[in-house]
Amino acid sequence: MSHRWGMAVDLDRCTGCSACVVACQAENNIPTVGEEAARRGRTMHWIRIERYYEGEFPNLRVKFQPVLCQQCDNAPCEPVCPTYASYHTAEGLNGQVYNRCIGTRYCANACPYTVRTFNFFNPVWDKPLDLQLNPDVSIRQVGMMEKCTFCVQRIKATEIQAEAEGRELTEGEPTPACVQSCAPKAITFGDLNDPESEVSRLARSRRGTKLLDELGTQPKITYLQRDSWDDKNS
Amino acid sequence: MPQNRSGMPALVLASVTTVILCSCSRPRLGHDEHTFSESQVFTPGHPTVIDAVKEFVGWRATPVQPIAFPHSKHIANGIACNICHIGVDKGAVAGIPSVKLCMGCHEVFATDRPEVKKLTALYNSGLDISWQRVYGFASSAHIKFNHSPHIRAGIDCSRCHGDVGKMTVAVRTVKINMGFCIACHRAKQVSTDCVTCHF
Amino acid sequence: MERRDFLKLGVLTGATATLASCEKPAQQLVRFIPEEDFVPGIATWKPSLCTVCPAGCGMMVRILDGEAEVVRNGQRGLIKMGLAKKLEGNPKHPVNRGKLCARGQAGLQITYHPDRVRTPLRRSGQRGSGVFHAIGWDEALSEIVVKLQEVRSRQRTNSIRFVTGWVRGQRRELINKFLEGLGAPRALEFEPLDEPVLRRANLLDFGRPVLPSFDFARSNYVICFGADFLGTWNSPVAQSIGYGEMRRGRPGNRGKFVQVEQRMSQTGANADEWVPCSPGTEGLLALGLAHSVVMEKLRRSEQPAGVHNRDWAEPLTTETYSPTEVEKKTGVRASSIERWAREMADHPPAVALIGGAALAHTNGLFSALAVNLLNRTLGSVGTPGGVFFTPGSPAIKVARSLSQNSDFLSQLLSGGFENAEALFLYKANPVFATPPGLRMGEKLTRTPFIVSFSSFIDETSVFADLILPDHSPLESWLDDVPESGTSEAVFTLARPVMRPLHDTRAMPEVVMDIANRLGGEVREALPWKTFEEMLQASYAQLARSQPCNSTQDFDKLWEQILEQGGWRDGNCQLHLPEASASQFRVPEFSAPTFDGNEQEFPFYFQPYVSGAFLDGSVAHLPWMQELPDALSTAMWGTWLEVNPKTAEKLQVRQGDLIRVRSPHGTLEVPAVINPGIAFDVLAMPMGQGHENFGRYGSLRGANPMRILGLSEVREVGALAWAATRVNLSKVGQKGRLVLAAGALSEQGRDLELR
Amino acid sequence: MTKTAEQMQRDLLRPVIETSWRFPVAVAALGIFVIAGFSAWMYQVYTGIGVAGINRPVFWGFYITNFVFWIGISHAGTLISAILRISNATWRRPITRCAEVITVFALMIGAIFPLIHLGRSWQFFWLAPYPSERGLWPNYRSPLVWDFFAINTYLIGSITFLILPIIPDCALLRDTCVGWRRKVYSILCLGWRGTQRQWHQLEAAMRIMSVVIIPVAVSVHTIVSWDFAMTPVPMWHSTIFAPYFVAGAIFSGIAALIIAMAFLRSFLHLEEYLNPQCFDNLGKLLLVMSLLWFYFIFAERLTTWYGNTRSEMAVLWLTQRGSYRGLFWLMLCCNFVFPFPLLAIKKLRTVLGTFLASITVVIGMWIERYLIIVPSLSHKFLPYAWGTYRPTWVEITITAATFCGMALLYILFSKIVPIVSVWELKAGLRQ
Repeated sequence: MSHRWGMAVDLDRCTGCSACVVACQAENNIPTVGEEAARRGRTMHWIRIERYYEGEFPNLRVKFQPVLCQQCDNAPCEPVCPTYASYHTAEGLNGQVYNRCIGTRYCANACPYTVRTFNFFNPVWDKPLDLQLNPDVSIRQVGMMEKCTFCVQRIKATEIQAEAEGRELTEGEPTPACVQSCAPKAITFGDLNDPESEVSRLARSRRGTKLLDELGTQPKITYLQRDSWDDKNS
Repeated sequence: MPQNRSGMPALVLASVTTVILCSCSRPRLGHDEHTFSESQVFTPGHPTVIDAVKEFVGWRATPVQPIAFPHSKHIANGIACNICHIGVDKGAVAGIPSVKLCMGCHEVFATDRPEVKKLTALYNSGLDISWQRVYGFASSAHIKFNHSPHIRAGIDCSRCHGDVGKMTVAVRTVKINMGFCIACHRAKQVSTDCVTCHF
Repeated sequence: MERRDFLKLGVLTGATATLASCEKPAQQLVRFIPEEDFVPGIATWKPSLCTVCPAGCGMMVRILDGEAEVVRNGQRGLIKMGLAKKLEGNPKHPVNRGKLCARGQAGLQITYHPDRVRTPLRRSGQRGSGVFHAIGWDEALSEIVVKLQEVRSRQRTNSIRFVTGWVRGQRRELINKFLEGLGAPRALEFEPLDEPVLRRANLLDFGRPVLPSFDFARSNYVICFGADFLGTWNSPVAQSIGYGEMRRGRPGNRGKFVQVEQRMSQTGANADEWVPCSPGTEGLLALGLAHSVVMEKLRRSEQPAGVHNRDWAEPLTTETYSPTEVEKKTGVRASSIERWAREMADHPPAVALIGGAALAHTNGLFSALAVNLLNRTLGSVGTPGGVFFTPGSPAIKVARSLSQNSDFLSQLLSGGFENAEALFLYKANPVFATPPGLRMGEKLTRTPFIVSFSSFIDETSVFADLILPDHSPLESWLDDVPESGTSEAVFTLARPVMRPLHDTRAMPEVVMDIANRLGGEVREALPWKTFEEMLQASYAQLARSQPCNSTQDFDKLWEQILEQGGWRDGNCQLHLPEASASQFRVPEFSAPTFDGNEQEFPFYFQPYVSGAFLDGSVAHLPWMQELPDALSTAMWGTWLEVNPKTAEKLQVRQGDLIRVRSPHGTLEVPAVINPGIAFDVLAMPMGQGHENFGRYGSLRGANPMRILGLSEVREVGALAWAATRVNLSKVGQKGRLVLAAGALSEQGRDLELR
Repeated sequence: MTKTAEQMQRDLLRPVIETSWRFPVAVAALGIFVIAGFSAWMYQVYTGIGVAGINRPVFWGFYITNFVFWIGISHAGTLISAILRISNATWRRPITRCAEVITVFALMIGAIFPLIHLGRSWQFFWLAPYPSERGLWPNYRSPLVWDFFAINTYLIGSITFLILPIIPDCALLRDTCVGWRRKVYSILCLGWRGTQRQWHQLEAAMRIMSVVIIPVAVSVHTIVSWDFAMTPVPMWHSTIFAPYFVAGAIFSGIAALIIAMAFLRSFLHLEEYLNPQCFDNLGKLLLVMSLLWFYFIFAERLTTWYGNTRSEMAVLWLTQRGSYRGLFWLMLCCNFVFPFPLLAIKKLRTVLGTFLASITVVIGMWIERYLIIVPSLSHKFLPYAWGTYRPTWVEITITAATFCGMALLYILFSKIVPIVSVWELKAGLRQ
């Protein structure tokens, strides 16, 4: 049975602690760009915690919303790429083939979530910081678009492992770095093709919403909204 | 994939760029772990412009090994590939053995041979052999090749590496480009999804 | 002819001719024989423990073979070695259960930091000039030995001082033994993240000076006074796990969370109700709540839980703590106080906690005691869903928590720590993290001999005569005993997960070496060759000790402990000494006092522990510098948070450089408009403004400590770091401010900020 | 016209045969800028696209603005001259060639920008379909690939359209000139003898081309507009874009033509040929396009405002009263407020008047392209990811260089070929 990887983010559990951001950075060889580039808005994080204020002091509410590639079923980034660098993989992910990318940046414009990051220069690590780089993930070069891959290297590794042991993947594997690191368990990852999986269950939740659903991109990430305490208790 | 970037315009642009830039060639660090530069930073960029051009047209220097290692002899003596390339059936990397492994046998065997003497000398001075890559992909190919599934699928080593068993020093006989991989994957009806290898 | 060959030809004839000039032949490095065996490309996970903050989480480290540039007997070369690639939580560890916070994961960069001290250094320039030169270990050690012998000969060993950061477990034992052996006073501890006030309160109320743990997973109502318990406070990972369960772990039952603070912290941002009260009145509010809770329960004529005799509760019921009275002082509406009390009574178990700025006022102790009392009234002390203390285990004799009488800061405040002959510094950076009033720099300049074990040249180690770089945590033997965050006794133990990259030595072994060279009592005090031996010796008690013993065969036990990254003592259950009524007196409210008069300095200045840098100890890590702050989304600098209305009044715009002046100094920082801060409060994150902290951390932003006064928390002698008043003026230019967020609100009504 | 065919021929061939001191000076001056621009590009290729001001979320900036702008300019000639040829307007005769030349060069320059803007320019040829052992082809669903084909078609078409009517004039030059020029032109004129049959073939070819080129021209800017309209970006994803862009293109094209003519007129002393009447007629055309353009932007803005979707309103207000308001109102003035009186009032519709109007229009249209691209990208759907854009010296240099490049090419061309078609004027005389 083929997999359809999906994710559910429970905004009621998310505390905005940013552990996922660093986990992703460590796992996927995401470079730091330095103060000047950061000011230009050229940070490379694949996942970001969006913070929105609602209301005014002192009646103020804050919304933390982790935003990463939504792995849309109907992705605007895919048709616009002239070289198929951005394409739909067999398992329904929005693949990004770095070596095929010529850097038109068209996909990034088309992406309504602005989750695609671009290598404006060759990334640089001061030695020996390069020893921390993960050999399972390729190091992108100047002029290439990149984005969240749902830790495809982990998916592949577990699939190969399972195949070697001649078994099916079990619930809870593979686990992307962000999911692994999330202390309040706000992020759940799994196979949407399996109706019993945790992620499918959450995707059916009454709190479930899709980010910018009105655009019809059919994201594979479900956001579970937090509802106020008072409507449930007392 | 460096090979087969066709089209004269490409070549023209490349050469023009290089010609222009040779004057202002800023030293960049090689990403290849075998090269070493004084620079204190690491980047996937090409060390020099000419490296970029070479890779662009898929032109690789033939490696010169520090020790003339005779594969044929070892195979003939019934030493299977995965005895030295231990990783090949376990994971992604086949691995190139360190001098330690060599000395495992050569402390006693064939100690009189000149190459083995070299080996021993190296070992005694606490140094390892700096083997040069024969096969392997350019970093800009962004390929994450994994040996073990291929071994499990019963692909013979020689399919991609030539009949090393008959060679002395391993030389590149098979042109491994994407066409080569795809052809086999198609024939065997296994996934040709880009993300199978590129991520 | 194939196309490719044709291209080659083209280049050969065309390009290369012109290019031959700029081809640099790739220089070969020698390769050393690998010191370890591994299957190439196969990752292994090794247990270790996180030393970034005092929470004491367990880690799993992903190890893969790679090629590192190292120096072996004077020669630079490459070596294949196992390298740590990623840090994750240890699923078996009861504190963090497989999770790890952002800072903990970034701890990886400490090992690989380009500005790590790679060899022993001796100062060659002026004190604090930062001019050092490399020396050999022998040379360095003999120099220390000579110095110590000289001091010993003059009978001045009592003036040898050892200042450490938070250090628990056998390292601490070792340091104490060393000092005892020398006849020097016990080590002083300097930990800006510590909560001495809370320890004191818990000592008074529960007879133990330790930080509390919370069972959020089972509580239905949490009210928190100022503690950023989901971000940086106490044991954030453990607390976050509990919080997640409290919110959504129990179908159909979502716990409520109320946060009381003047500046909305990352934790406060998650609250169902976020309430500012006037600074320093948190305790009063707690008493007000306790009052209402008791009244509520009395009204329902039910025995207030955990109240055995009513007389101690009597003083609570007086008018002084009635909501209306409390409203006058705290500025929190009486109606909401009553409502919360009702809700808490309706939805037990409810728990209260306090920390951060709330305890950093001059009346911090009162506030802490008040919150303890509230918990007491709620009947949530030592009960499920309430507050409890992580039990100690008799199995291993080991230092668990920072002790009261050895707090370095209180010593400094009380004018102690003068005329030290020799000073050892380990994991402490007091020069950075103390107010200027303490003249830490001068004191160090006057100290004749300073040895630092720091891995980096920071504000403090820059004063050292000798820097003896310690291994990075990943390169060393580690043991720890988490003080809070778990319901069972835990001993975390880990062996090095990778070989040292540089010419460094483990601090314990250096100390042992010194002791050995000194000879005499010191040598007897530290009979071991290596730290590993010492650890084994201490864990040998485990095999012997009957109550918590799992297996007799020590070696097996030892291997098993190392393989699972520690050992948990299941037999030691939670036990909380039942506090007698007399201990539970209702604390007397004393108004907080502030440094600087109200007219000249109209604003309360509130530093807070930065989510990325904590007290500043991880400000040198690029990942942390580029991590957008949870609320301001700022990177690579510091900022001052101003309420929009206040900013409007002063015509301060986002990013304007502003001058903050206190009676003790001024800072210039860019302004961040923060809707979540009281009108009369200015908040600023700690951790930046390093003069000396590697290429990423140095000369960035400003350090709020620089303008703090020396007011103390009454009856504790700790620094009241939230008790300073400031004023603010525009400099008239833009500051260095980098924001990740393009807009404040989801509607994006406001124009872009960047 | 009072002039005889001989005088006419002399006047028109003079610029080709005689060289004044102005020529080398102009060429040198412009050449320097062009070289500067090229080196700036090479610097970008070497150091990385990041030397440009683009960022997240504004991934497209000056380069794409210039691309759209120049492709727009290219609609001057071919389209106009084709229409005029078909409608057989006699006043077209002196201006058709200036127009067609603009088309070809503007198109060439415009087509370079997508390459300059690529993150990895050296891989640009992956846009083209060619067989490789990988079995990989371009993604035909991508508007960028449509561009690739549309622009190439248009380029080939307009080059043919330019060259055909040049042949007789080359023959004329061959006959008049001596020495090396004679040799050169005898090659260039492709063995033109001026036989009845050749004239017929030429006429026939021109008739066909005039008809064929029009849909091609329209298609090109339509597809350029679809680069934007096909993506879900606020204010981009609109049906009005195709006609809006085409109209804008013709608008800016005519303006460019008028400017070019004004210069030629004064520098090459062609007052009698590029006479006020041409300017007057073109002025009228420009007026119509100005009104049309205003109608389009009005319609676009009004519908957006009525639609009142959050994301689109963000962009609308950003341009109209946000940080881009200055540019927005300047654009409106340049494209409508200034030119309208200059063109509407007969007294003002002089050579100078139309010239000034055209200058403002060209500026205005460049700003319009900029305002279409940048604000929409800087304010996409998630406010957290909003950003801003500032160009760097690299982008500015390259942009400036292309304008100089245009002028340079134009000058060089008018040095080789009479910029006013001699035989067509003669033909006009005969009637």
